[in-house]
Amino acid sequence: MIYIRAVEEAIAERYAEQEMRCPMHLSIGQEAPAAAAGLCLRDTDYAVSTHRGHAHYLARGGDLKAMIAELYGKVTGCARGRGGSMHLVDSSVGFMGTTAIVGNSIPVGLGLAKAIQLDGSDAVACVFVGDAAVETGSFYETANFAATARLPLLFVCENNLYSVYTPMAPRQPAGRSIHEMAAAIGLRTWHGDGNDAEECMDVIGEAVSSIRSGGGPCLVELTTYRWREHCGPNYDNDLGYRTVQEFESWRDRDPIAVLERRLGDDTMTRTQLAAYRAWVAERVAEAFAAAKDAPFPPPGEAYTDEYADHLGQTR
Amino acid sequence: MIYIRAVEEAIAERYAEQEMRCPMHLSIGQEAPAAAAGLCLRDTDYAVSTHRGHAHYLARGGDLKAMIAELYGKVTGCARGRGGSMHLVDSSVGFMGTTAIVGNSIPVGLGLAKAIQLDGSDAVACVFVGDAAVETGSFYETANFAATARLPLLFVCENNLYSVYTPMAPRQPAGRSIHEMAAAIGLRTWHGDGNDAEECMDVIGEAVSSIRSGGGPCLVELTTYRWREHCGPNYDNDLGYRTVQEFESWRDRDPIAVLERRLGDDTMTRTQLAAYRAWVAERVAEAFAAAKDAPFPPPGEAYTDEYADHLGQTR
Amino acid sequence: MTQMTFGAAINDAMHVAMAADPKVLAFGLGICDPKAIFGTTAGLKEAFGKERVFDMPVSENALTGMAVGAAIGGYKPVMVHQRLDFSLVSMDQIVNSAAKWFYMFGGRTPISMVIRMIVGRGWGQGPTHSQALHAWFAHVPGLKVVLPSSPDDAKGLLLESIFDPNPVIFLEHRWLHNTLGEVPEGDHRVPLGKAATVMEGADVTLVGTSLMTAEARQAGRVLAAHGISCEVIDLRTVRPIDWAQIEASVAKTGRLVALDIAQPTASVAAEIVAGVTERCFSRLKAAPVRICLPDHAVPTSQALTAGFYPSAVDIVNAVAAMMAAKVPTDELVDDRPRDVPGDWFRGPF
Amino acid sequence: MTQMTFGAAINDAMHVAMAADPKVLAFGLGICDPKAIFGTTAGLKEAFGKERVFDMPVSENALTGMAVGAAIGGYKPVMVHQRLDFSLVSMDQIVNSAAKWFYMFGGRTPISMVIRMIVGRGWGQGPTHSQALHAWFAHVPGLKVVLPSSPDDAKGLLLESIFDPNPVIFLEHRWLHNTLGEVPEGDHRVPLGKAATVMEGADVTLVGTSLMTAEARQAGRVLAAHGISCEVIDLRTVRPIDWAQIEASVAKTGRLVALDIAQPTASVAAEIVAGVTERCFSRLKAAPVRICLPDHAVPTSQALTAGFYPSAVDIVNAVAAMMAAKVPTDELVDDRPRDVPGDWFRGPF
Ligand SMILES: Cc1ncc(C[n+]2csc(CCOP(=O)(O)OP(=O)(O)O)c2C)c(N)n1
Ligand SMILES: Cc1ncc(C[n+]2csc(CCOP(=O)(O)OP(=O)(O)O)c2C)c(N)n1
Ligand SMILES: [Mg+2]
Ligand SMILES: [Mg+2]
Repeated sequence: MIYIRAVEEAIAERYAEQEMRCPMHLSIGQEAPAAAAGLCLRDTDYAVSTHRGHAHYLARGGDLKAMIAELYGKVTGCARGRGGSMHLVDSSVGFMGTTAIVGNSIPVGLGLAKAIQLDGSDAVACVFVGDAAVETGSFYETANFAATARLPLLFVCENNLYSVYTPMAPRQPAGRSIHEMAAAIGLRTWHGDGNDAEECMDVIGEAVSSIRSGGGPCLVELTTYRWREHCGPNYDNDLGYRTVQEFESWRDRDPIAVLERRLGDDTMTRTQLAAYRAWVAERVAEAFAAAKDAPFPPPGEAYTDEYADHLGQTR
Repeated sequence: MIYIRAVEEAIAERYAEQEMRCPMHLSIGQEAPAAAAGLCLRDTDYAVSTHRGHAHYLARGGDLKAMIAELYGKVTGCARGRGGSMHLVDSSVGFMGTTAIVGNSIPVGLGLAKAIQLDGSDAVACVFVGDAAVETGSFYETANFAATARLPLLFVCENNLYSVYTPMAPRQPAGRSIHEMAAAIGLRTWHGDGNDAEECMDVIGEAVSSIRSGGGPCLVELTTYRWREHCGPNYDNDLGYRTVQEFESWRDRDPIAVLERRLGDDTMTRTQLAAYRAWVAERVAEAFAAAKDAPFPPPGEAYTDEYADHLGQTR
Repeated sequence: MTQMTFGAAINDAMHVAMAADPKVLAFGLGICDPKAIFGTTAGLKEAFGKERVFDMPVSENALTGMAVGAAIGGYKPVMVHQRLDFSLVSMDQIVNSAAKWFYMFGGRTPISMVIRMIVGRGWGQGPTHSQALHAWFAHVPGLKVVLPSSPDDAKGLLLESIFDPNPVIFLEHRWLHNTLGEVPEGDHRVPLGKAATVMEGADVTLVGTSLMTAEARQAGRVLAAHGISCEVIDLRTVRPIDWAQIEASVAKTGRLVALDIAQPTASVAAEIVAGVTERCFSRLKAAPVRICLPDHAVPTSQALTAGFYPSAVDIVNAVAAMMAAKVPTDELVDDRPRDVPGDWFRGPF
Repeated sequence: MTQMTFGAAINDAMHVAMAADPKVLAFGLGICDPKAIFGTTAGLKEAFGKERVFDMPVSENALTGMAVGAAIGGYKPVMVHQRLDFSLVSMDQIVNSAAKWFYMFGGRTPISMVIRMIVGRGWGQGPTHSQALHAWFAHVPGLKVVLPSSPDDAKGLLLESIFDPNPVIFLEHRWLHNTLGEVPEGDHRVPLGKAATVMEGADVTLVGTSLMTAEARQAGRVLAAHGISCEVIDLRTVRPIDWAQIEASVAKTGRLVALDIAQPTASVAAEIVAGVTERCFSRLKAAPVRICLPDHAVPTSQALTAGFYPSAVDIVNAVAAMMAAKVPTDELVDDRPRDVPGDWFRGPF
């Protein structure tokens, strides 16, 4: 979480420089589910995510330099500059991509689960979704088929209460919970406090073991909160779509602070945390420096790769 | 039911003449839900249906002659020959159309429910669906929004156990019932024996009153069985996708026979039924005769009506 | 007449329509949020109530069908997508329901509805936030497809679309939202199916829509200064297409450059070239030319989009080549970043 | 070589592909039912098991995305729709995922998948069971779009499509399924992106695909008997288009008739006319002509479809007009019903 937070705060700080020229959806404040899932999954598992995918990519061990370079539109980016913030990929750790259409990557996760089933391995395909992605027909069709075919599919649903600036009320029936509905569709479900990293670990961990042992598809709903604006680096409580009190009550439950409090503040922990923070800061600085230094893709790269060739790509 | 059965058996008998030149999905054996819904709804309510829509159209009082003419491709057809069997419409009784893409008419029903809500009336928008239509994202998105906005929408789900020749197993999770899942999405639900017309009346009637009194959207699941092939006039038990025993056990529970048994066989009832049957036979004969006699649309009608004009149509 | 932006003109049209007819509805993702679809839906909910103006779940397919049903029920819904790309989930309802309903049920039930779709560009919108699929819609009988290029047209065409008894796909280019122009007050209408000759000329006919009309005007001015006279036709609607106006122009000029904001293959520009060739073959003095996006998905990096989008420079060059003339383009080259619509834009969306 | 139907050739290709590579999957609504997608998937489940060959819920959008995911996971899925129209619910996955994945993630992850779509016609298929939207797919960078016209090509192109590392949209015309032809045995391949000159000639170039190639051959024979020599080019793939072959032919003939099984506006036929005009303007002796469906939705009644679909007669008439010749078409006129592909068809689907 510290790592993810540091990366995203660095992005937020530098966004106004107008060098990262793409829409940017930060997970600051809601890192716990990503961090927990990152630890519960293995590099042989698959994961896909959404427009808000930095945290998932980083938590799964996606290459930091390649991500920052991607934000800067550089050829060293994980998508060679073709994708930007919403298209992160690092297949070396099974992180197969994030996409920018709500609901779009869900069926892709279904296909990865089908591939795992065919492979006969005990891997898991994890699909990160928001609370609004659950409203798409794509979510439902995927959940239905995964349940029918008992595919090793895990939904990690980060319910941050909003879809852009729209709260739940106009979007989902009052009093209905996502995980209960998902259970009725046929998924095994859990829910938990998305600002409590340990709880996230527990419930995601249980879901992952259930899937690995052939228990079929699961959904874990974790309630949490995004601190910054939906898209962009700033705070947006001035817009009036949510109250400052609401924001503050969540900020007071900062998932990093919650966990640190639990770790206690003996010297040993403090020293270790400080050292980790320093190490992270260095990695982040390095990644930004490298991204800024890196070359842009040659303009001609806009016009290549319409098709893969028969030889397979070897980049 | 007697009426619907008589019409559809007449279609089946004459289909081999190759004069009704369009795909044809008959409801023979599964008429009860249609008949019951037809009685529970009023002409001020709206209804839409699917590829298998004859029964719903007729039960709602749709014009018989216009339907048969439509099957024959005649200009006197309810869609002037442009639509065929899968596109029945009679707006004079609120039957707003059937469409040929599974799931497609569901959101249209949602819009009719929204129109009713805006009108401020106590009408109901009824959407007939099969058990497979429930698998579409379109069903789910519609149910979710109807529940959220508490729209006066009624799903009548005829669960006839098959989607074309495919049973439930590859389509929906084992042991999950449609009505239970629908309830979890946010609909008020009922289920019943779809071959028992009185039970159908009871449950659909309850749902309709609930909606009229502002109770929000409902789904009624009625389990039933199609006797003939998915598309076409014949029996198809020879294909082997379902067993003859299964078919026979359902045929033995013919919804018409079930109801007639309950009516008793005193002379009075028998006379009345015979008279009704004779009346129906006459109407059917008339409708076929009129359809056969009616002119085809002039070829030029293929090339008109791309657009409605500002004056409004007055056909 | 009032000076206002294209976005404000859209907003004005919505207010006029909803005040004029209580059957007009407005909905879409974010329509009542503080950003109000780039301001275009501002004040609607306050003025017309939450029954007629409402936000929605991310369920674009069902809600598009809802528009069809509401239209059958006598309403005139105006749905909006912040990016055209989001409408891809709703093609069944657009094509199988909205476009066909009137025809396939015998010409009795008009489907009066509008789907506004905003086309993105630049600032890393990338492959799935910048598609302009008007060619798809133009291919489908039963739809009308509108692409305004000025604030005046934006208002007039939107009002006409809302009150047209047919399903209208209304494409707004994001880069036009902040452009300024004079806009008539009140219930200002611009008819559908009529192109506009926005610049008269004798040598070459430039046919475009949306943002390309602005580029064409710029190019036309430069070319005029070098003795080449361009007629610029803004199609306004790409289904139906106003062939009479195009034909008359090409009959006069004998030369055609078709401009598009989309990829070329089976595009509206292809249609223009094909339709003109079929109709005016004997009048053509030179091979017609298309200026479209490259036939690739749109990349994200500013380094990749810098040369991706055709501009006035490309038009000048194409026309000069066609006329076997030399026209410098220096005055058109500016050093502002090519991935933002103007200085007002600071990201992120 | 074996004599077999187009449908049997598809089935053969599926068997060959699945036997050759355990990564090939097959799924779709009804794929394992007794009708086996008009016989084209017969025996697959028995031969390759229910893990690789499976039926599905009516959830075409998610299952299309599943194909993309399975492709990322190393498989080669072949999905099938009994009617192209059903794929409209899955456009997001086709366009935003399948078509773009390889490009937008930096050219590292090939998406090897095929979506077979059957185009309906006649017997009251009507407005939503007979659409041919290859123009849409041809408009989208990243897709390959194939329309075979003979059993030989059906097999060879399908095998090539399955083993192509890109998403391929494969359109089969329902009326071709029962046509007969010689088909090579085994792993027979026909390359994508190469057109076929199926009849050589000097006066007019006819460019078509799918069912229109058959009509063009018939027309070509009649015209030849009257001294007009047609070159018939079967495009085979409409993205990419084999311009070299078309150009060479038009350079020779100077005349073009573009044939399509779809409506004209922004169609592949429009692209052919536009592309040829741009490339071969100075060689053209006459205005190119398109022969397409009328620009209307397809009606149901046999009375309305009788004259709806263009045929060899229309081609003969168009070519005769272009050559200022008179060619009788009596021998082409038969009195069989125009809404069935042949006597074997008795309805209902
Ligand atoms: C199909 C589609 N519709 C609309 C959008 C615009 N959009 C981008 S993010 C978003 C909200 C997503 O909310 P949620 O799933 O809760 O994720 P969060 O942003 O809260 O993490 C919307 C509506 C889109 N990208 N795709
Ligand atoms: C989107 C779509 N996919 C597939 C089809 C082909 N199809 C026609 S009817 C049908 C089965 C529908 O089953 P169900 O909803 O249970 O209705 P029933 O036929 O049993 O009454 C299918 C798959 C279609 N029309 N539309
Ligand atoms: Mg959210
Ligand atoms: Mg069924």
